[in-house]
Amino acid sequence: MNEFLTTLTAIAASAFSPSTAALAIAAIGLNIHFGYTGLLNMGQAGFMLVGAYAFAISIVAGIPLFPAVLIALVAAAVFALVLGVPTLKLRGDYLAIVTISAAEIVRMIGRSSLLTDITGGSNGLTGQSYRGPFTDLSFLGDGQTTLGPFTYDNTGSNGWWVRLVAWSIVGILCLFVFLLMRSPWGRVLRGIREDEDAIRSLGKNVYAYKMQALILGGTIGALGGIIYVLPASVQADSMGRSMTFFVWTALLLGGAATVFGPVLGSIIFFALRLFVQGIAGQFVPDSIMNGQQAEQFSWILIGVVLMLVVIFRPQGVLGNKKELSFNVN
Amino acid sequence: MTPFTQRTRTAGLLSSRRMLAGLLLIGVASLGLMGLGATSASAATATPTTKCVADATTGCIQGTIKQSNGDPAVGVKLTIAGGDAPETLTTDAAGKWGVAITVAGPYTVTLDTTTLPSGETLDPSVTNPATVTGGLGRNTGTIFKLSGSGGSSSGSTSAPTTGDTSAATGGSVTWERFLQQAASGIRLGLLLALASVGLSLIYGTTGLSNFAHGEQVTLGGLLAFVLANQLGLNLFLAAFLTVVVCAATGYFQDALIWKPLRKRGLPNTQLMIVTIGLSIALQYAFQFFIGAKTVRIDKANPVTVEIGPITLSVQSLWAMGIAVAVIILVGLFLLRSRIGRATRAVSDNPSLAAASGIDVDAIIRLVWTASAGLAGLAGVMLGLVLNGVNWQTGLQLLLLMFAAVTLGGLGTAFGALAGAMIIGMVVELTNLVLPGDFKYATALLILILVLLVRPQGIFGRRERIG
Amino acid sequence: MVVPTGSPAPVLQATDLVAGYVPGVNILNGCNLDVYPGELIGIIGPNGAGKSTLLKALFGLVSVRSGSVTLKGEDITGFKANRLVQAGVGFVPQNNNVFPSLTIEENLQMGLYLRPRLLSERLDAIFDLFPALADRRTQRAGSLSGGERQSVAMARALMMDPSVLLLDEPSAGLSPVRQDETFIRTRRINKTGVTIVMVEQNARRCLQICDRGYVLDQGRNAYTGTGRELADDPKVIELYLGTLAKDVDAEKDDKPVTIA
Amino acid sequence: MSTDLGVTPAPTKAAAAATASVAAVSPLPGVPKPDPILVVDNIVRQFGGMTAVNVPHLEVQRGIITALIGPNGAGKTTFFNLITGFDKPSSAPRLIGGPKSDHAARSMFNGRSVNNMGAAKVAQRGMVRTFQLTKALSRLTVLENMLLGAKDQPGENLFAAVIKPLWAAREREITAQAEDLLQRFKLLEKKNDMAGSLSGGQKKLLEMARALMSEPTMIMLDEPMAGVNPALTQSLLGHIKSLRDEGMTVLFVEHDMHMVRHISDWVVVMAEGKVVAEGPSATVMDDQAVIDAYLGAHHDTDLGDDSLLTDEVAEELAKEVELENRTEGDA
Amino acid sequence: SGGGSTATTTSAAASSSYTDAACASGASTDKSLVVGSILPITGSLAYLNPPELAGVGLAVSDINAAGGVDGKDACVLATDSGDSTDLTISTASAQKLIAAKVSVAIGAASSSVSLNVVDSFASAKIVQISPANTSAKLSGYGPFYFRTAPPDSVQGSALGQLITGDGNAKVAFLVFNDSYGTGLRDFTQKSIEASGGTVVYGGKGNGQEFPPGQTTFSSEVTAAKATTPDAIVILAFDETKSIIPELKAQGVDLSKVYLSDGNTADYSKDFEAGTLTSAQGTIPGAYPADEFKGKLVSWYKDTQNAALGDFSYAPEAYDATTLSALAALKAKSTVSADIQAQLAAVSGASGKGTKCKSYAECAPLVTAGTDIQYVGQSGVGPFNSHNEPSSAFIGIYKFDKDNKPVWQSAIEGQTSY
Ligand SMILES: Nc1ncnc2c1ncn2[C@@H]1O[C@H](COP(=O)(O)OP(=O)(O)OP(=O)(O)O)[C@@H](O)[C@H]1O
Ligand SMILES: Nc1ncnc2c1ncn2[C@@H]1O[C@H](COP(=O)(O)OP(=O)(O)OP(=O)(O)O)[C@@H](O)[C@H]1O
Ligand SMILES: [Mg+2]
Ligand SMILES: [Mg+2]
Repeated sequence: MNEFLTTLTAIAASAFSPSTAALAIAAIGLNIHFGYTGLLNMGQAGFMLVGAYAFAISIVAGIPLFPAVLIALVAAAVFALVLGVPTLKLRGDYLAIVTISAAEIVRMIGRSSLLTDITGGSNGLTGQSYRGPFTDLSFLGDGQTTLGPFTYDNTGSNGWWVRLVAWSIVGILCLFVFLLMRSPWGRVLRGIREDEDAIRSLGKNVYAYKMQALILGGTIGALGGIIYVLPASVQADSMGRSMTFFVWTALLLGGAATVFGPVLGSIIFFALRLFVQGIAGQFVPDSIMNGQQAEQFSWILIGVVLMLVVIFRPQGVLGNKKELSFNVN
Repeated sequence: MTPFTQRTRTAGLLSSRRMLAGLLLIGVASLGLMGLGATSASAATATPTTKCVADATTGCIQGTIKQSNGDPAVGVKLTIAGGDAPETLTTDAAGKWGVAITVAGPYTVTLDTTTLPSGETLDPSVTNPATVTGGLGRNTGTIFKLSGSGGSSSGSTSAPTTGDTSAATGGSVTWERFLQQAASGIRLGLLLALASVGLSLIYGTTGLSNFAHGEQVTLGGLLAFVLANQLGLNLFLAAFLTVVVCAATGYFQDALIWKPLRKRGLPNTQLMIVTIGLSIALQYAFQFFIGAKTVRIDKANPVTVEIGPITLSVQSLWAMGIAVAVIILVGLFLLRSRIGRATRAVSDNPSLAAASGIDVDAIIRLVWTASAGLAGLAGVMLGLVLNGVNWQTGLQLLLLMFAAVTLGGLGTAFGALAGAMIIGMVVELTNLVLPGDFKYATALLILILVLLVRPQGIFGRRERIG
Repeated sequence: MVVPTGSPAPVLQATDLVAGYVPGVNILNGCNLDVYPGELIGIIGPNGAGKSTLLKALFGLVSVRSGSVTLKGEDITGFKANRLVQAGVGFVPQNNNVFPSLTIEENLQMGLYLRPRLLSERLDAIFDLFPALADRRTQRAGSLSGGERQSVAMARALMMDPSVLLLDEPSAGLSPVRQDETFIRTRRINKTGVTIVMVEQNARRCLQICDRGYVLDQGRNAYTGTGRELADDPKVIELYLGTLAKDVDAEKDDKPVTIA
Repeated sequence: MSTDLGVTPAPTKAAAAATASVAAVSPLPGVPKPDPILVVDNIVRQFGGMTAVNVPHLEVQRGIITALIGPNGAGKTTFFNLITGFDKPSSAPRLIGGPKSDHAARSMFNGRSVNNMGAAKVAQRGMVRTFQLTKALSRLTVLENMLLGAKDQPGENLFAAVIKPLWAAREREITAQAEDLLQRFKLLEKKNDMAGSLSGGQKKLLEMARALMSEPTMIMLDEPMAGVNPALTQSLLGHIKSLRDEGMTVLFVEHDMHMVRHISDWVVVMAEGKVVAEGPSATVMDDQAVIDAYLGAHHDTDLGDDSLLTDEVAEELAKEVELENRTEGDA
Repeated sequence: SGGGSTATTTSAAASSSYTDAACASGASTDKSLVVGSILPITGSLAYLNPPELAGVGLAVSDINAAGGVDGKDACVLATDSGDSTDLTISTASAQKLIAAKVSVAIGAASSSVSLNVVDSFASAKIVQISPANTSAKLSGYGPFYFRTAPPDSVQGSALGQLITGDGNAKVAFLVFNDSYGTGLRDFTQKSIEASGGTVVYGGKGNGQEFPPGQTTFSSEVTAAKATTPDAIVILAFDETKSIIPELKAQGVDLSKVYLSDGNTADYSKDFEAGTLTSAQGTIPGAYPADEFKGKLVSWYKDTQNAALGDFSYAPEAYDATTLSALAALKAKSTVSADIQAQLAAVSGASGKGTKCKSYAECAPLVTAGTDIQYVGQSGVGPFNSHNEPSSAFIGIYKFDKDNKPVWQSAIEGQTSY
């Protein structure tokens, strides 16, 4: 029972951890891409990485916090632009491959030993080297605060401050997306998702809208990247393909083209992982599997559970099942 | 039994048996050769006369002098001064010299150039006498490089500067190197093509991007490991069984997962997430059952053949041959056969295909089975050619496979071949001109560039509007 | 010619069919259809009445929620489409009725998927019927014009040499000559003993050639009768046929337009 | 309702004016019109070796209904694609190796050049089209589909989008307009349904209504009534006419001759990519060549007649079709 | 608690059986030593977990056999560090260890992962001791970060000297592009160049490293071979298994191949006999640890029910655990912050401590208040001001005909920066 409580606490802790928020933010960005505009961006982690690098490198170079964030957003916007100019004319599946490739290229360049002086190469950049200006901003002061079962530093590297900021950003973004998507602008995006040519025939500049969506979602992704590295460190590999997959999974778990879907999806994604691990750890006796096997087994289960969730709730928790039926023409 | 009857009997056997025998023969022969090589190598490094072992109270100043052709330079005299007392040494049969010291500090090592083997001189870059800082509990040394030509031992003063002067591409770019790498490129391309055909087929028929395809490749390699290495089955038999089992996994996967999901009309994006889940589950299943280490299907060292300047292993040649044959067969099958046409029809318009009397589910089942089988075959051959498989071999190649498939135009078998060849070549040739670090990145960049010029892929076709 | 009801058993019969796409929404609400051997049945009705849904339900492409479909006395409700093709049922859908990335010839070959041995013979026959297609046999169907696609779709269905043929708006998008030809060909095929059910928005033409017609509205049979009866029924005219053709013809006869 | 369907309404003043505006034009292919809204030159499109469209010169008169007819595969849809920016003429001017400037494709719409212009821009200029194979925006509701058609929406700007008051008024306006049109197109009950769930004919209707939402200067309809119930067609034709009367130019492709005869002021006939005839509808449709090549001998006959089932008739029809093919064929 | 053996008993230990000392929930409340581990149970470095876990587990077992810490048995709370492609795993595990208020966190294996969690541990004032990190980035990162892995400078110089001492003037590197590979490469290169050798391939700043996850090595091998090196150094982990046959296939003399601690392992099951004969490698450690290995194997067999074939970083993990227990003993507290204060002392930082080799041997000394220097299995010296070993022994191994590394000698080196 005690064990179970520990698991529950851990799940709750991870549900509002900064990385969950970061994933949620990235998923909100992806939602604009895929959920609303239908852009198959398989490189959202690339946007996160660009944002994280630009942010961390700027701060290391001595640029103050807000300009550094701005630089990160601009960098992501430029990345989106560079990526979008040629690729937004491509058919969806091709866009997917191009974006996943571009993200991988960013990662490989970032971790290349040739750029060790700037990006830290395979070591990445340590959190200490860029976190300062952010923690300095905290008005929570030093010391620890306990809320329920959770005790964290008020400011610290991974404390209440970063949680507060991260989730505030999530909240603001949700509101922002809500406002955008109920507007005619959002309607055009959804129209593009359905049939570009039809929208073009109605006199809308599809290319410009797609670019706006790509840039908007990309910069939001970059924001996610910043949040992701604030309590940790910048590691090129950590924002690679698996991260993109996680963002996608979170989005579809929560429900694409819904405002809160990405957020809920991220929470569910991490909670599910911990839950399955906790359960598996508890119920698999040591005599059958050792620690390592049990851990691996729990990951097998996570894979399976993920499949099952999508299978039994394909539209996601918040999605509208009706919309699925017209997906195939 | 007379030789004659024997011959008639062999003629009746499957040709694969004969190939197998041939392969075995070559293997045995090369084993013998290698044994010879090994003994001679160990003979060369045998018993140095002076052996110094560094410990807390001793340090070693030591080195090996080699002639320009790599043979040890025997009988070269050196004087070591500093610390305790000057000492004169002669290199032993292995060209080694060494002295134990008990005091840390700078030592001067002087080589008596007159004792060098005839025709050898000190390389101009070497400082003679050389100063080394000896320390206790460590080895210290200096290299006296010899050159065969009559270069003077006079002038040079400074120690050699850092690193190699050649460009970031590393080493000299020679024709031999180019050809060798091009051959590796073709080999990688073909294997990649074989691995991606299934991906392309599944995409082509169902529109699904199967992110678990990499794991199907891994499965092939790991199964072959279990069968050939663990259970000791003959390699060909193991490969055959692997393909059969892998194909079966495709069959049951479709029966248990994909068909029911198709029935429920899940969109492809959702299915894609399901494949990601499957991929995760399979990856950890591999770790669970086989472990995270790299395993080798065939413990034996590769037996090589030289074709001009190119050295390739026999297994590579086999693998390339099989890959070409299989891809051509699959391609022709799709283009020419009735089932192949049905496959394309299903990919175009499943409900109309059903209305034409095609059993859509059966076709898709066939595609899954074939894809998994082909992936398994590719896994076996990749495992052999790349000298090992582990739980993430396929995963690491998946992006290259997607790139290949896309480059060739989504959903066509020959497109996958063409795309894979380009990707394979780019990957293996990148380090001729760019830092090798970027070899995958370059391949992906090429993909992006090609798509800019031909947005529909090399073999893809544009759609009509309206 | 109307086959007297009650004589031979219906070859295709739908009883109280309820079917739909989205759970909870029924598109067909108890639809009935009896098709006797050798009949040519026309189905007309407003847009969204459920005509295509009915054909799809007969052909097993829409899930039937209640009621039954029988073919030659055998219950075929829920059968997979390919089994029906085996049983001799042919179907030309309203939309997406060609394989766009296959060539014309391959499209036709798909029509004879189950009996590939007859291929060359049937192919010649069909190309005789559609000479335009013969010239372009290697063109991909996806690049064809709307009308050309329609011809390919029809030709594909004829390749199978079916005993029961379900046609969903075969004349849509065809030029007038080809429309006429299509209708007349349909009748000729019917006369060779093929049972045909056709949905048409070219209702007047359809009622001209069919033996019996059904008017569908909101997923139910609204009117049934011989083609002539329906074509002359003022209610049917007002609600479903319109008077345009008549008006125009009248107008043309009354006051021929002269060029100034 | 019967008023809508009954006898052909007496031609309105505007209608008469429209007819009159082209009355003096001689019925020759490529003839200049008194007040052309669209003028195209040297529009050529080749696919491989086949020339799908080759129109040296064509003018479309402002404020009338022009029908574009012709056999299947004549190049009508391709022509639409070319002038609306969805496809590029093979004869389009290019930086290198393009055609000489007087042979290069040119198109003027409403007095301004629309050469090489993207589809969206062309539409913004007021030339809005529909597609033969419908393009419904499946996962949007019918109403949303409609609203997308409307022009001048401040809310379609990313920066204004977040602030509702900036666009709420216009939104109300176009919603009313949309509901009005939906009513007319018998789609009002479906307004909150997903467009993907519409039937084939309903999608056609929606597409047409959506195009009308933008209140275009010129609307180009590609087989708008194929698959639409005849009774509904009839009432919609009335609507199209009234649009013309309000000044809209209509160019439409159609195979339904009754409809062409009923509403078009001018007819352009295409075959094998070329404009082979044009003129007032009655003139063109009584032209023996057009009848032979396009309408066929039976277009006025009752096909229920058993005498039509003889082999001779079949052969005759085959010949007619072949004639059409030859006109359309590869030359 | 295990009925294990002390380090003083002989290899008979291999026959006695161990039991797992996994922590019961709430172990932290009873003030026993809770050894948290954050090791790659899953992911691309998962093959490093068994030896490292065995090191930790065996150490705890030995500690408990010697009476535990202050009479209370120590226990292990094992968590997964995953790999650098999914840092959320290590983040969650770190939070779990922090929530459990462990006395020490042993890990991670990968420098990237350590960098991800190091700040969290530090801000929770929990000592983190990595048995395998060698990245320069982590050198002296903060007061709560320690490592027992020998710094690259020591091994690099030993390896470089080994290479040049054999008369190899032109050296090619095949280097895995992570902090382990590049860090070790940099120091090895430095040492080679100091002796007058040159690096012809794979040197610093050439971008010729191969990234993780690469599966094909033919072009690297061809390129390296084209520079006609006298020796080839492979600084990688498991990839080595694919690289060696590729070298063989391209006709490279494998007796001129040098390996390091990441890959000097028993390859008798992987390669044909004779493949690696005379190739050499370095592994930190003062002496051949056959007995220690035997104990690791049996601990792993008894508690994890699986065979242990690999020993990379097991000694370092063992030492990290033992050191923290000794520090706890000295601090008379199992609170991490208190342990942190004593770690340097028990490692012998004063330079005057009595040398002792195992917990059983050291514990009584500590209890008696004697200054000690723990000389463990990995041959590392006392912690310096960067919280990393100030010196280390590096063993030199040569492969025999069965592709097994055979201990030749050991040299001790000082950490330099
Ligand atoms: N992308 C293409 N590739 C090859 N041929 C094409 C392509 N697009 C159109 N065609 C050919 O060009 C010709 C003209 O086609 P188009 O669609 O313009 O005809 P249409 O007049 O609209 O006919 P319909 O009345 O049947 O709709 C046809 O023969 C068609 O096959
Ligand atoms: N895929 C679908 N999903 C949900 N509802 C659908 C779908 N297809 C059709 N419907 C609904 O079913 C009703 C009947 O559609 P159906 O296609 O059968 O009409 P129809 O009689 O063939 O009309 P038309 O003459 O326009 O082709 C329509 O009102 C539509 O709303
Ligand atoms: Mg219909
Ligand atoms: Mg057309």
